[in-house]
Amino acid sequence: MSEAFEPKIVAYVCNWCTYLGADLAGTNRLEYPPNVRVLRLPCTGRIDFNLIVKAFEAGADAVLVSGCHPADCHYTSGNYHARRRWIVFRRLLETLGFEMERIHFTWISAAEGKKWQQVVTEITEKTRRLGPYTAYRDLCEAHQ
Amino acid sequence: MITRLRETCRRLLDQNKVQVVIGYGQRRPGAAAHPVFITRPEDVGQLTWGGNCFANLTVYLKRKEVKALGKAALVVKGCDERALVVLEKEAQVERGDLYVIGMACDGVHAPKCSACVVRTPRFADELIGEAGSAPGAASPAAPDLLDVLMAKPAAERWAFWKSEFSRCVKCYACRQVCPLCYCERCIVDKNRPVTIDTSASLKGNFAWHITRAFHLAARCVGCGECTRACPAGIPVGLLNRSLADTAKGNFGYAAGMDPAAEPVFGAWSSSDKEDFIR
Amino acid sequence: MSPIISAAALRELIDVWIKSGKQVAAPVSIAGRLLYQRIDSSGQAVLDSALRPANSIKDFVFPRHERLFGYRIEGRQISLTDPKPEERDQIVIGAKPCDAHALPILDHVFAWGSNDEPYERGRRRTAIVALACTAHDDACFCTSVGSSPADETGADAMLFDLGNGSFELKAITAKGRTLFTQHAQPPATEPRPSGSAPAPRFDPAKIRAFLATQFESPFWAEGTLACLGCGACAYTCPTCHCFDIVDEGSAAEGARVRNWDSCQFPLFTAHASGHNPRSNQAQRQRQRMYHKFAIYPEKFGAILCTGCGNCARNCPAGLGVLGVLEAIDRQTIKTDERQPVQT
Amino acid sequence: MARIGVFTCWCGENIARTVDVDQVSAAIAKLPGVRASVNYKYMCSDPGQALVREKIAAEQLDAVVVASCSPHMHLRTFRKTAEAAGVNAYRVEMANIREQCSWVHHDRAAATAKAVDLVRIAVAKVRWDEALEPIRVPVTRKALVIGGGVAGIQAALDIADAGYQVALVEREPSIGGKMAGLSETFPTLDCSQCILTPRMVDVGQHPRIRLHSYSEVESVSGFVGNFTVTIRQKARYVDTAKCTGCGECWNSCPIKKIPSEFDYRLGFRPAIYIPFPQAVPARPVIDKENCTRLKKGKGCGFCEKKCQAGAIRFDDQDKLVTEEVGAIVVATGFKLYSIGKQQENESRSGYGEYGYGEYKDVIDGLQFERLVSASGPTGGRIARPSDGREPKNVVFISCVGSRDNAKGVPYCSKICCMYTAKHAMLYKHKVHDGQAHVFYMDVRAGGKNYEEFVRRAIEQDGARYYRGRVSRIYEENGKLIVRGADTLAGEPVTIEADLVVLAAAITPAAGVRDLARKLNVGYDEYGFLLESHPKLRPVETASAGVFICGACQGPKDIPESVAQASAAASKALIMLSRDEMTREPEVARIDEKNCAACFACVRTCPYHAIERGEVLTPRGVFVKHTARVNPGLCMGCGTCVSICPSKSADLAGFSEQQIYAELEALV
Repeated sequence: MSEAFEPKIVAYVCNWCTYLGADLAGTNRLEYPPNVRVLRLPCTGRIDFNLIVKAFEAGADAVLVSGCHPADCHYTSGNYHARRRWIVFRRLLETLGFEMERIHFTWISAAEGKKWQQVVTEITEKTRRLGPYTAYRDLCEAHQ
Repeated sequence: MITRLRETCRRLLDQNKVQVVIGYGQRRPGAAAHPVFITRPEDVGQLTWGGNCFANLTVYLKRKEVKALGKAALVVKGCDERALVVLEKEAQVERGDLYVIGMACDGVHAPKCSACVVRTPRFADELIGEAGSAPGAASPAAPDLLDVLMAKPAAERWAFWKSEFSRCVKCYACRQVCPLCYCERCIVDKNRPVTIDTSASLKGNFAWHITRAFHLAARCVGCGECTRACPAGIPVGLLNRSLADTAKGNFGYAAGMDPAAEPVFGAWSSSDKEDFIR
Repeated sequence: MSPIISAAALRELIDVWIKSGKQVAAPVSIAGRLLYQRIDSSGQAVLDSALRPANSIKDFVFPRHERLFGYRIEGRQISLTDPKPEERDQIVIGAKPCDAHALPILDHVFAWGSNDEPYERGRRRTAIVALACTAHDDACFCTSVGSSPADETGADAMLFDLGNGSFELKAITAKGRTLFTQHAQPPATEPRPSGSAPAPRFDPAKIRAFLATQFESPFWAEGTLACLGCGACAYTCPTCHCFDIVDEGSAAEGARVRNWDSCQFPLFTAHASGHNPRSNQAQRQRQRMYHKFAIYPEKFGAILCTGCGNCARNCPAGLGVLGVLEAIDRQTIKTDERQPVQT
Repeated sequence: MARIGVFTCWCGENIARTVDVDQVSAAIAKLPGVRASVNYKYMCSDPGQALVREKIAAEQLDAVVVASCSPHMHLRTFRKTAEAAGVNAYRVEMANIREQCSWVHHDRAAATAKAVDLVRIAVAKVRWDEALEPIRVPVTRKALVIGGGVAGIQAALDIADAGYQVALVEREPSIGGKMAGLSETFPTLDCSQCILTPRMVDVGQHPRIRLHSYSEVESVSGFVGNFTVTIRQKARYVDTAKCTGCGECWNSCPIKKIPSEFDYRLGFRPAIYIPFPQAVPARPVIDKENCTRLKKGKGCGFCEKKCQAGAIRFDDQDKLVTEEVGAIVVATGFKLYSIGKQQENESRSGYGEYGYGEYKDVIDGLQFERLVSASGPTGGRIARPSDGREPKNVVFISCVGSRDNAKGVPYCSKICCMYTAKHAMLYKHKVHDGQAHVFYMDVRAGGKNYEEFVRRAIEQDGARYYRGRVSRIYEENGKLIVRGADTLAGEPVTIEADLVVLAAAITPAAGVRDLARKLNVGYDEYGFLLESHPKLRPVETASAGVFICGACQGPKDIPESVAQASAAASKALIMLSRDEMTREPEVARIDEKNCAACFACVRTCPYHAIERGEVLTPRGVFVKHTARVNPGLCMGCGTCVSICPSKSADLAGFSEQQIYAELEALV
């Protein structure tokens, strides 16, 4: 991929842990690449698989889904329900031959500003190496 | 068996235990059996049974045109009956509002039969035929399509589905024949917002088949009707099977087998695996 | 007597067409079934006069999914862009007569009032080389709707399988002739095999009579119960041509597209208010029958059906137009003699 | 078409240094629907907020986006500002261009580009924001307290003293709980009953407390602010209204030798009895298992004859009464881990080798409390249950069941170290020539004056402490042979004891799991009720309007239980102090027309906020089943939206339409 390529990364994060973790990264002035676009949702339980598909349709080169660690969910069990969905959804993506290295799941607590910085940095660099997700973009451009 | 079947249905209709029998009929010898809806005792002669009864008739329980006929007697094979178990779990059928006629099945010359796990209906109100005819083991000759696919590198799997889905015309036969696709209005038919492009473009087709498969995850009973119904010959059922494997592997759940088992979704366990979560 | 062409020569010719940049479509064997597809080498084409593809050729002149124009909103500026028109010549080789026959029937509606540009362009650039049938299956009923296994209607050229690895070639239109000009073959010597015609499946007169008088008949409810409301019949029918127009994309950028639609879908007639004038499957099936066998003939003088049988072949409930027509045919027999099915 | 105003903040230099705010305002001004796009030094300052209000008025804005800091910082602020100017508070969005942009990026061009994107996302979202009104839920200004131990008593009194009605449900014939049976309490050694009974009397006489003693919670329906509780009042066979508590009945009862539950079977009571003299209410109950008349249906009846008030009711039956309450406080307390051979839970092997239940003189801590209590069966004289002789050697064993994965429970029961020291001390005070031996694992004496207390037991009252476990106890010519180890001295220890006291682990009271299910409150694997946040919401539960305190939440001593009870009471009071509660309106809703009634959402909802409902015609004819959200219970997590295949469930403020619009804004 050319140097010019800057990946587009969509991050679905829960309002109570990861979003605050990202805020903390800011408060501590922890620098990371500007490629990620955060969409704030109440809970990982709200993050349906369709949103992930839609993000790739919208041209995302990678998607990050992040919420509260197990047992820390603001809504007691939203993240557990989400985790179960992801287990099955990832299998579906694997069956389809989806590029799994473009979808990332993390638990990042309100205290883990550092982890947010690391995760976003690593995902951005990794996706830079992978280049644009042409396989998916082709679907969206192809018109038979 | 056919005679016994017809007698049973005549009795049910005569005594007005049911108002309609949903069963199989046949127009011409050699042709595949087709669904028939018998409302008059004198018509039970149209009912048939045999290796050509592919269709999963439980799908008709969701049709309002059929519901309107009154209480139904439904002819099911062991595999079809699993759909009933799920429908009951999901509050779609009141078992009491239904008379289930189970047919002990020796397979219906369909690919799915090689992987059959329940030939003999287990919860029927009346079982017709010799119970316990054992499921035939998967024929070793035919390599399993899913295994073959999963053995390939991701890029090839993607290419495979790309070419398969390129033939999809969005006729929704896969949805309409599915007993478990009973939404009042399918998400693909909603346009505020548009979750799935209605176009039969690759984009729209991928979004549709991903959604369809996932909505049936840990629900699909593997009756194979979606694959049978696809006019483009797309093996859509493969996706469902793949997810059924995951449900079994991760949660020990097989849809439609154990009426008491807790569904995979809507529940959770603190020990669910998360090796993929950082 | 028209010339013959060997299968080998025909395949060479197909490859020449492809190399010269023409789009070529033909029956292709996929996952154990025959489907019309675009091909990039003659080897993919299955030119078997005994087999019927499970889809139709309408996809090549009236695509399932077609971009009408693109839109883009920047600031307060809205810009529209026409898709670059596909002008390449296109040849459909090995089309069944019942598929070819469908195109002139469709021409009526697409030229009705104003010309439908995309359709007209598709027709203009496409040549149909039909292959006469030598066999039929349980779903074929061309003879019941006034067609035949060797019907030349709608074809630019006809091929007749001589059964000896060669075809008799009959150019019908100028377009057809130009396709084969560089081939000066000797004329056929052996007689053209007569296609095996399916026996009549119903009495068209009875169907007309029934439709004319039985709009309110309880048959429509009873006879269509099996229908699951999918679009398999309509989308594989060579003559069904209903479409839906939607805008696809984001608020900022996207396209207005035309997609196939089916009168068997509840949404087809659903109003924004929530009211649906065709609220059950019986009404939808009835509409389909009337459209094909009453309304369209009245308006355009042609039945909207070529008897290809795809509706019956592809119906997961074993119904299809044919199933309904046969049931109607039984209906009109006054004395109620349903004979039990022998198995 | 929405009329949107976008207000970009410099946050002094914080944003403006790295983000070109003019460029942001200019870029955003081009978006459809944006009627005003301005920036200012400090949007949250008074002039900044004034600017927002002016623009709203000038441009008739109906939606506002503020691009500044985190919504967690100022969303409330700007919602108020907008509302003051006539824009619905829920049509305000924030773009976080400080914490998540200017503070974490240095490249000005890139940061500005990202800021523009973030604002475009917010604009796309606000376009679909509906005008919402806070949900108002009426509150029944009355509380239910379950459990009449010291925690329940404290909570009930606090709430009642604040001026609200309280219904207090106690399973036993009298309130008082475990504390009523204690002798003295650590670390001050003040008499338990002396400090508790006045509180019990307060409860009994309080004009705003209705006491349901000898009663249990049968069922709970409704939701926060609006619970309907059905209470089973067990047949008492005594008309408490007529009864004067004179005592003629229990004194006349011919059946006297029934082991007393209150004395943990160390003493006796008659068939008609009050558990202890200071019982509240001071009204007896007849124990139907042992009453001749109730067993035979005839005969005896002495109590009836003796009763001047005619309060005896042999035909009495269980009664179901209902209480309408707005808040519920659970204070069901604890019971001791059963240390005998027979276990209520086969996963625990128990401590058969200690001979509890076999040897009369092996007793547990609560029994010892009765032995030393002035009001106890021995009148405070320490006597062996077996022969009534005064024990000269007493062995106290702590951590019996506690901190023992193999045979007991892994957690520390917290109070045993202290009461064991207290026991050793009280014993020495009464038996001056006696010797107390204590086997312990660690002495955990965290707490005001606790460590000092333990040292006193050892240094002043000469209790011998052995760091080690006891392997076995057996009887040998009238003595209990205690075989253990002193791991500090590194040698085995054998003591010929007259009495052995086992400090058994603390476990939740019986039946707490059933109660928790009735209340939709979670519990851990031992049955301790779960608080909704271990640090910040220690007395709240996952079930709104239900609070917990005391040992039902975990092992606690009296001061902690009382403190937590007051905490629970104050939480309940916050609710009761208003006739209606307002809740955030960003909750789920069901499109009932399209709901297929599979009820996956009902299974999924963490708050049991979705119910099975029916759609009826205006005339009341059944049309279809549907799921239905109770906005009084929904917390707005949106898990139901994800599980709903037809997306008939949606979440206000985070609707499908909004999230897709946000995504499109990225293209």
